[in-house]
Amino acid sequence: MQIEVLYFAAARERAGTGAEAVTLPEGATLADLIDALTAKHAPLEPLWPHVRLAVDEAFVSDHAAPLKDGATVALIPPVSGG
Amino acid sequence: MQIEVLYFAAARERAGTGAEAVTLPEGATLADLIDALTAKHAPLEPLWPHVRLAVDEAFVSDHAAPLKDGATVALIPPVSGG
Amino acid sequence: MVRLTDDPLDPAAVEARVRAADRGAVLTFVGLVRDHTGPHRVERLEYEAYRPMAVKVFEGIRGEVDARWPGTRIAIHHRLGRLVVGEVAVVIAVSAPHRAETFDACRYAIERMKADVPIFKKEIRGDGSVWVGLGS
Amino acid sequence: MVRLTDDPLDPAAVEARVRAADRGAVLTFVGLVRDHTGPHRVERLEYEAYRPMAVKVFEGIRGEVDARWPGTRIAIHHRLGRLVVGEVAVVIAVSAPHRAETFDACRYAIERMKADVPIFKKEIRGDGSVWVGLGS
Repeated sequence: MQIEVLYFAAARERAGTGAEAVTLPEGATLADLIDALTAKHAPLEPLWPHVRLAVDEAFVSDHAAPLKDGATVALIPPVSGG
Repeated sequence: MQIEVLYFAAARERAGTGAEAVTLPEGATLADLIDALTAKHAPLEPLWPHVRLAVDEAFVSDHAAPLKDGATVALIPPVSGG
Repeated sequence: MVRLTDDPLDPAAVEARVRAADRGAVLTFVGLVRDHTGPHRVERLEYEAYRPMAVKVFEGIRGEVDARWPGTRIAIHHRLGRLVVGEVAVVIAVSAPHRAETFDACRYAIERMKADVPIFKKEIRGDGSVWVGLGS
Repeated sequence: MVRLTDDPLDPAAVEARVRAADRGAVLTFVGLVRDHTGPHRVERLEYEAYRPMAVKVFEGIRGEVDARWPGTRIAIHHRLGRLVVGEVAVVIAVSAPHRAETFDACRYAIERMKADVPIFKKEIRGDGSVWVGLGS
């Protein structure tokens, strides 16, 4: 299945891109996606403790949640509106 | 001695004036002034429980305080700035 | 930074008085003439004040705010005279390096004003008029 | 009543969106670019956002405010892009019949924004640049 990944702020700088498509096996979870992205972009590694994930524009904290084909997953570093 | 009395809001309407000079014997207190003003303007009577007094632009709650010649005493009905 | 005026108030102008490069937060309270008080329709308000004492008490409040929340700056402008529905009666603007103090200081200033500043408000209602706080 | 924009913000225009004849109080919070953060001199800020999600989260906050403080009205405008010292980053205006709800609701909206709205701030300092909240 295919996942659209969005990177913001420090995550964007470390991934070197703002968005990319990632192909994962059926049944893959957010944790699997994190592994795949780390393999692809090593500089992301130290950032994970500070990053929240949003699936289709809503925060998801359970990394064991299975992903759906076509989902958009955003890496959300610490927010600081205002 | 002579006291300048200022009336505001409901007190002004009940006294029928915004300001007047009142002559009191030496040693008169705020309580004496209240008696003199009530004698002069009967409609003030029901207002006293709602009125605070200011002497020379500062609230004074002790009605036994003696007045000084030339003092300005203001009748301050309930305030409602804002 | 304290002003009593018979002219219309401009919240932006009051806010501008407390802005500065070292301040990250400005909180501006605007009190407006409401079209009702409880069940009563309000047509307009008439404000009067014991002007010199009102300024003195407002300045005292500014001093209290300075002492309790160092680094804040506060401006208070109050309108007097006849106001119709929707007009601005008071603007209180507070700036500070951070937001928490602006909330605490602004709230404090309003509560102190409501308690002690000799400003008086008459509501002209559809069914008569009352001095607010007195009910008659 | 929620807006993300690359253009300068006007607090008065945001405030105007929540005024109404039945409201006696409007509280407007303005967040400005400060010239320092702790010991660091700040030259400018760069804001970016996950725009559709930021709007969605802001709208969620509006819904929470409506539910918790019925009768309030809230408008939130946030600037994005490059801002220099003194410019307005965010305006949150809340109106209500009475003042207490404006303070509680405005404070709540700011705290919720700081926690969950996907807006990111890079400080360009005299001695380098940092993503706020991350320190690098």
